[in-house]
Amino acid sequence: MPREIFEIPDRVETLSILSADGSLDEELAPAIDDDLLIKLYRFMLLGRRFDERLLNLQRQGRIGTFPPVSGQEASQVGPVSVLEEEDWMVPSFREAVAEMWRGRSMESIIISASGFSEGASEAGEGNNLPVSVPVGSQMLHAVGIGWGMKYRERKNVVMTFFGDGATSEGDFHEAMNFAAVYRAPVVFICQNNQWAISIPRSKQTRSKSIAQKAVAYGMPGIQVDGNDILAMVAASREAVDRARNGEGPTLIEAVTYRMSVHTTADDPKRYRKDDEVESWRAKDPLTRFAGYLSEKGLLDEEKIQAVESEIKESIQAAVDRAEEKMKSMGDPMDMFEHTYEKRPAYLEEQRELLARELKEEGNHG
Amino acid sequence: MPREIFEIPDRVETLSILSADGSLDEELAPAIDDDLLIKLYRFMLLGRRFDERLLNLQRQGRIGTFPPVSGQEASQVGPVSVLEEEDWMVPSFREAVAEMWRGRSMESIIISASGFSEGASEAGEGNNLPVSVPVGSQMLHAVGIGWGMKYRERKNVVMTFFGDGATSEGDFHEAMNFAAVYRAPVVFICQNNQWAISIPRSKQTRSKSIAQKAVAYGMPGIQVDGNDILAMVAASREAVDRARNGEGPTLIEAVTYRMSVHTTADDPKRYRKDDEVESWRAKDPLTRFAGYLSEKGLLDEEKIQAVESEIKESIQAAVDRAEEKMKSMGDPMDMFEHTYEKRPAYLEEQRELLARELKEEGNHG
Amino acid sequence: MAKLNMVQALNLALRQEMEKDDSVIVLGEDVGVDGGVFRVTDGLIDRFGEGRVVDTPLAESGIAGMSIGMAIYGLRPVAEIQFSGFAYHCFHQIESHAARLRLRTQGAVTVPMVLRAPYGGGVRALEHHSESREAYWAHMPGVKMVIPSGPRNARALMVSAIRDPDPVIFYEAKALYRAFREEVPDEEETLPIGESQIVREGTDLTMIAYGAMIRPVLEAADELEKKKGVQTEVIDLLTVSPLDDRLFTESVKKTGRAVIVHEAPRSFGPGAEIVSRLVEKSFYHLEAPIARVTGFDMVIPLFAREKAYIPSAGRIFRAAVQALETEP
Amino acid sequence: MAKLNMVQALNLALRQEMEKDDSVIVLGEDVGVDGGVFRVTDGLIDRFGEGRVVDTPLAESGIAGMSIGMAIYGLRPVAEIQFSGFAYHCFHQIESHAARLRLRTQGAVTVPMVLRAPYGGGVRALEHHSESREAYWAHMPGVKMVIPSGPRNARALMVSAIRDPDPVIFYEAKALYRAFREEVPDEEETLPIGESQIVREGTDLTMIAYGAMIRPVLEAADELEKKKGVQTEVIDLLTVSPLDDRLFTESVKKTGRAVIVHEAPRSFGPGAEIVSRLVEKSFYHLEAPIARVTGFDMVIPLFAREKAYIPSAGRIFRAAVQALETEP
Ligand SMILES: Cc1ncc(C[n+]2csc(CCOP(=O)(O)OP(=O)(O)O)c2C)c(N)n1
Ligand SMILES: Cc1ncc(C[n+]2csc(CCOP(=O)(O)OP(=O)(O)O)c2C)c(N)n1
Ligand SMILES: [Mg+2]
Ligand SMILES: [Mg+2]
Repeated sequence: MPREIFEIPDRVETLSILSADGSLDEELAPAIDDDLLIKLYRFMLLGRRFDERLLNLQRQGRIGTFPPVSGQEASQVGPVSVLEEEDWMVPSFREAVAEMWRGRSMESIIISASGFSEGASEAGEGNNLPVSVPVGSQMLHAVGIGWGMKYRERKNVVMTFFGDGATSEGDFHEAMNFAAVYRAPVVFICQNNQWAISIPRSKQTRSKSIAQKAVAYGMPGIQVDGNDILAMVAASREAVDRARNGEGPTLIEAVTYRMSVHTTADDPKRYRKDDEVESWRAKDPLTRFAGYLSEKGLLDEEKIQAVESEIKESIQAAVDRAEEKMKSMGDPMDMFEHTYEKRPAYLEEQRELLARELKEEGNHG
Repeated sequence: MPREIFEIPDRVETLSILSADGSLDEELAPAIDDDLLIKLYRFMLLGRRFDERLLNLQRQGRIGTFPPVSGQEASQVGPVSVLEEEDWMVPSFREAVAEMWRGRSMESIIISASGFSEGASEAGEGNNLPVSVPVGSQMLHAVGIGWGMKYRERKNVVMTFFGDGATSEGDFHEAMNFAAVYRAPVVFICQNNQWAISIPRSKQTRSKSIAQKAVAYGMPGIQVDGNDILAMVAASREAVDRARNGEGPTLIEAVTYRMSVHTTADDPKRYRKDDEVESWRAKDPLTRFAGYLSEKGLLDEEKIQAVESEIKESIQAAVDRAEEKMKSMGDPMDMFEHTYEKRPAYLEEQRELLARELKEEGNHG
Repeated sequence: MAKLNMVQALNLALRQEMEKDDSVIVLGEDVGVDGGVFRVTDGLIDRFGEGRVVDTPLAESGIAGMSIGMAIYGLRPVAEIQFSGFAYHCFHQIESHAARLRLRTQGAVTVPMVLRAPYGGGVRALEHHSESREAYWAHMPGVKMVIPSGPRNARALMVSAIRDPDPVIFYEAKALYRAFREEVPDEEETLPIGESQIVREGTDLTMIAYGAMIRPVLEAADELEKKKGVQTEVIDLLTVSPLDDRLFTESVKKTGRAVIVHEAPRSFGPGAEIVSRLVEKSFYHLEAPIARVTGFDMVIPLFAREKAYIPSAGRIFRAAVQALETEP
Repeated sequence: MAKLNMVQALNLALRQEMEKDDSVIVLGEDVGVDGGVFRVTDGLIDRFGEGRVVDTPLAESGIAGMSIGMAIYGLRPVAEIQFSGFAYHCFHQIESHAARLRLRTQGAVTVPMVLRAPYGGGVRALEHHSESREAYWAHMPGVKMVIPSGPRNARALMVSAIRDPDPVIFYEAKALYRAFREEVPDEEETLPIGESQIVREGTDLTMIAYGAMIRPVLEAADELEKKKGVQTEVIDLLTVSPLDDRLFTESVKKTGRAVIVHEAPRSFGPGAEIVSRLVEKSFYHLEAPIARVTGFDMVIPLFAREKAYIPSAGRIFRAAVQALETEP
């Protein structure tokens, strides 16, 4: 070296297989059996329809604030579809459909969105963590879990989700660095949906891609068309295989789009143009995949209608179950559970105080 | 893109001009006038000798813990030498010689190391911030200052120092990202001295270089031989010029070595081999630069002796001044100053309490 | 003079200070184009441009740390943390630098910044969006912890906070943002930081509170008067730290009885310091144990249960009755 | 049975728990090869290998966040933060996750981790290396805040902390690390977390303290006996939170007078909660205002002045005399 270009050994790539116009790169297409193809489609559609129903419930005041997934179905379903049951999934807060794939019931999501802590009790089952609201904070937990897998010599992997906004948090950096240093079996899925509430991707960071941030950690990075379910499956498989084989973590940037509001408390008209939303509608992951499946002869109008009505019914059944369950929920006394395994004396005193208070309120209205 | 290598526009380079064996790359050598060359040498030597004297004082119990700079003289003096007075300097905690170049007196450093807050009062003068102990936390302040320069349309720059260990902190990441997003005129100088207390560079991060971390932020990065004062001056000039011209921040990795203890509380024998220290001694920035200056006819044995004794005297004078000043320092009542601009009532009460206490103690021993 | 809610009143304070002083800079997540998720900074970007109303990347330590640098450089940053539950991300920047630089440099470097954050429950929000942990900041020497209780004092305190030479943590009760309107004068109005106020005079009992709790406290005080003929003195701290103990210790010397109310968890909470000051300064006048009506010692529950967590007028009333019925 | 100082006693606890349970993992900056900057983890890497004694990159949030993940996975991480003054860097991880996951998941996910950190002054350290801010953690529901006062209870509490089903913040007084030795049995010994102890019995006055302050408190108590014939009862909290108020409220019912001692700044500090519990539970027995002998409300000064900041036996003695001289 007097003055030379520094050779960075870490590769950053881009991947797209089924493009927005429907053309397919046969060579790159991952092998997926027909049942799984249909299952992928069903969950993506479920994500979309569940969103619509929740929006509806929210507008009626029957549930509280929630973050829709619409537009991001492929970037969520693709990655989780390659996990084994024993693997772990560490979500952020916008992964309803990934959580459902991993076994979380629709009613538990509705119950959570209605302000009942009971909704999160299913999370934590089946090697999935619950929703994590503080942006970027959960990736480190995935690293700890991955470290544990290595320590216990298990051939498992842990997958964690986060947004483009989350990459600005210090915890993203620390998680990526720790994962690389310990070669922990972690797959980092950044859903770059172009927005962090009102902040566009271009104001979040000056780097040309999120994927290239992997270079800072000596980790492979790949930028994937996040609306292309085939590409998401292919990239995720590769990353999961690498992790499982002891070759360490990978950063996957899924380039996608948040087609709806940030949460139901948000008004995107204040900060983004309809044009932009429209241009992304043309890249919709669902229609693109439906087209592919039709070409393949796996889907036709009738089959689509069958899936639609099965989904509609299952959502309705979940809403009914949730509303039924919630009738017997909400006893305020329950709040005294689960701060510690054993309640300290002063919390017991406060519990008795609340019991008296509720009785008084009952008496005096 | 079906599957392609992602083209990262941000360049990462390496730079070395005066190599350890004394050979010089004439083409790359920066123009530095003779006076400045001698000044650079004098300060580098001052850094080394001041260290030695402080170590001595510390062993005698006359001062407290301090972090030596030995080995890193070029990577500190080179960068600050290209700053204008109006520019800002935001140090970490190991930049004694950079601080001295910027005008901090030796006695103030001694006074600080003796546990007197009075030692830091000079910091903050002349557009320099005081020592920052929490690793990595100060870079964000540099970004805020740089943002301010841009806002005020001043043609100034701010330079901030930190170690290889600091690059693991979340605040490093946030500072780099903010600086790049706002194109703030910040020059980031990472002194990669191979160690963070007992943690070697290789366990700090898996990336091949620190310089390549710039890629994550869409910022240019350069890995410089940090024991080569000419290369440090050249790279710093370039980065400062870029910042001054509104082209934003740069990351400079100065590859250097901590030749001494982490601080005087540390015992490096526990974690590193003498061999390693010896191999770096061969790359000593001082002997290398002295050789160059001798070749150039700017230095000979006599001149070296003159500088040595001038430095020795000035250090002795500073020690004397510090010890003289400290005689009248240490009134505990002073601690009630400077928590807020105006002392709240309860602090005034506590102040009176301490005054009574000190009187009591005086009475009862 | 216009009738404004607290969001509008804060917006007015920011706008006027920005007009008066070009060193005032607003920054934070979504404060620019979106006008803040609660609209406190609404319209400022149109008036002052994105050079002064700065949308930041999603990084709280970055926001706080950059603000510290701005303040050092001579600017007056007003940084928003989107919810106080995310202010812990920058706890170290505030503790290690904002709160200490004055001391560290013997007054040579100061950090006149404001860190705004919505706090508290009552708006059916998600987890982490309803916290009331002002005690963390109150225990931190070198910063000031301010919490207004209505539109008018919010505006006046915000102006004072911006002009304050020291770092101010400014918590805004979400439950008050649009709860009611007050006349807020167009002309400049300030309120001294570090001074509490008597907002209702009385002789029988002293209630001490701040922020969103002032409303249920006043309601309880009215009930006490109506139902029991009790005259309650109510003190609004306005500044939690540096704590002004003058008014409330004097008041309790007169009334002999005190009820302290906050939404924050009880143990090691703000009320404990108020109790201690009362014990230190009004001990011989106390006729009954001081009562604390507070959130319970747990994370505030999700919204289906939060009503039972947050002190209500009824709970305050009953605690007061108990304090009054206790014989000295 | 051997005479150990606190560093050795903690080392023994770690070593024995690691031997007993392979889910116990030690991690942190410089805890491996270097054995920790205070040598608490000395030799563990030789015994258990770098697979279980893990040197981490320099990132406190990373250490805490990774520990949370490890604990979720079923391990028992014991993480070291090199100095408590740097624990603020991971405040959000502890507050938002370690303290809440049990509640968030209705008990399905728990975080049995220990976060160790040296705290307090008295060792001529640099800025940020002498902090005593346990109140931040004490106010955080869901975590426990433990501070031993000597080698033997340090060892027993560490064992209990490692086995505790909830996250424990474990502060170790630097001033005690090598201050004295005690007999520490080789056989397993635990101490219940959440229980205080009477370490000196008395009838005239109650002193409440913990950690490094127990020594000057005992010294002052001896002086009181010698010079004034006063019998002081001394209570060592051992756990700051969940606060055990049983012993000290009972004690004050007997003595009528209390002096609380901590190194932390006074306002909104740990002492305030103790005062409040006394007021709530021992009010009618109080014969004098409760005294707080504490650090002043400022950042602890650099070492040339720290002695005047930290409560001394003399200052405690004088506060006690004052409390005793006050007529009821
Ligand atoms: C630490 C933290 N800061 C701020 C917020 C408020 N907030 C919630 S979501 C969000 C934007 C997240 O953007 P991104 O990471 O891109 O995820 P997306 O919402 O696009 O899925 C913000 C600012 C938060 N939840 N946590
Ligand atoms: C936030 C924080 N964590 C830990 C420490 C303790 N500490 C002081 S210096 C240091 C190592 C710093 O390494 P590096 O950044 O490489 O700087 P160097 O010491 O090599 O100059 C550590 C761990 C600290 N001061 N601040
Ligand atoms: Mg996003
Ligand atoms: Mg280093």
